[in-house]
Amino acid sequence: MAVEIHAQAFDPWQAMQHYQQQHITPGKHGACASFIGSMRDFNEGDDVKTLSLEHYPGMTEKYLEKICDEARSRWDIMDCLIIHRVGEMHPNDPIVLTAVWSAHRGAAFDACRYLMEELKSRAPFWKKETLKQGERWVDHNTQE
Amino acid sequence: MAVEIHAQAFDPWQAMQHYQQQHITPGKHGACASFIGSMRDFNEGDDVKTLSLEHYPGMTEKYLEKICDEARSRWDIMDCLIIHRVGEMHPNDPIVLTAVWSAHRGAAFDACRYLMEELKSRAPFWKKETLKQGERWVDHNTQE
Amino acid sequence: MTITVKFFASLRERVGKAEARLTPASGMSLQEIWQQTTPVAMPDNTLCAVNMEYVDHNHIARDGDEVAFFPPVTGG
Amino acid sequence: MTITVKFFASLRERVGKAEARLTPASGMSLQEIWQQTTPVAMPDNTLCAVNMEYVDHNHIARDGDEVAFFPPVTGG
Repeated sequence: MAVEIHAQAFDPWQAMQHYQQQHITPGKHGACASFIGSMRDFNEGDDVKTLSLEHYPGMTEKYLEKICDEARSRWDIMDCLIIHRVGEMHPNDPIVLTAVWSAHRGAAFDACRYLMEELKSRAPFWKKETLKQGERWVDHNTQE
Repeated sequence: MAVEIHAQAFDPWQAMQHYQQQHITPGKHGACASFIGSMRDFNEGDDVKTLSLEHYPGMTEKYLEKICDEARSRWDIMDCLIIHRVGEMHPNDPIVLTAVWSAHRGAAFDACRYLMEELKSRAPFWKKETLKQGERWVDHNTQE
Repeated sequence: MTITVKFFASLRERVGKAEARLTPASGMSLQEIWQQTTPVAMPDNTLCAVNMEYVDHNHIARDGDEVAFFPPVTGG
Repeated sequence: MTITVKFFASLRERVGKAEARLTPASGMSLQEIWQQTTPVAMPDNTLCAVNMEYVDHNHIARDGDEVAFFPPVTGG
């Protein structure tokens, strides 16, 4: 299980591949479900130029670990990985990766989605968008 | 939308990354949900040495495309990719990849899972396992 | 008329052939086609396709059709 | 006793500081801590944490606690 906060751009596919090679026993898992959230260049009808992501160092990691632990206690999964960007990013940059490995697919799908939903509702991150007209804090998350 | 049958080992992470670079307009998608099914070295309590996957050329592709079309008509998604291995494979080899890109995460999660469930119930593929004791056809799919 | 018949996976092994060709005088149900092609009994869970679309065992095949018989699918 | 107070994101900008330190004589509710720290009214949707665990506004902070105020989270 790993939780990582990255201040620089990351490659979610490479991160998953590396994590699997290093942490998942070959031949034991049958399923890996993952989700990658990326920065869109539009939100609420406006063009977005850059996105700045703030977090609460310490509490953010603590909640991401808590969410992973909850997923592991609710489903029969082997391992999970969460990576989240912070700092300034640009359209198309990956923001978040959640990945879950398990023997069977149902648990991987359920747990992966759980990680994302809980992350979005409980992990202390805040987005500020830069539009043509200036900056604005995102005050609520987009629809699921 | 793409459906690919591979007779050789494939790298699902690289495939997703390449597909996204080539087919998904940068900055428009906020979500990519994916599932990778891999070969386990055990099934029904037995050690499995190799797995041979047969398909029905023509019908398999037709049904995978049908399933993608159904997903696109049921959810607001931008694109999807299905890759499935055939031929002889070894433990830990990726067997299947389903990936869905969309603006919002709910559609990506739902459609990705739909692709996998429909693929498993309708796409003409058949698995034969080689055990220590000999070969056997897999006669039903594992639990979800 | 000509009908092509294909068998896949465990059914191919059980029937002992991958493909057969029938030239019946008129349309035949898939049940009849199976019986004309092999002395082996059709397993209950056999799936059928005509021209790469799932159909049931009573479907009538026509000239030029490709008929396929196979066991429950196990991909993914 | 000493209580550290942190503000994040739009609340940090609104309050005009990232951190404050209080030395009250005894435990204080988070409501009182906010009022002691800034003249700005606490927005209704403000979230509170003590020692990096979510708590409600009536929670009493103790010596050494780290109290944090922030707006609804928008990660992912």
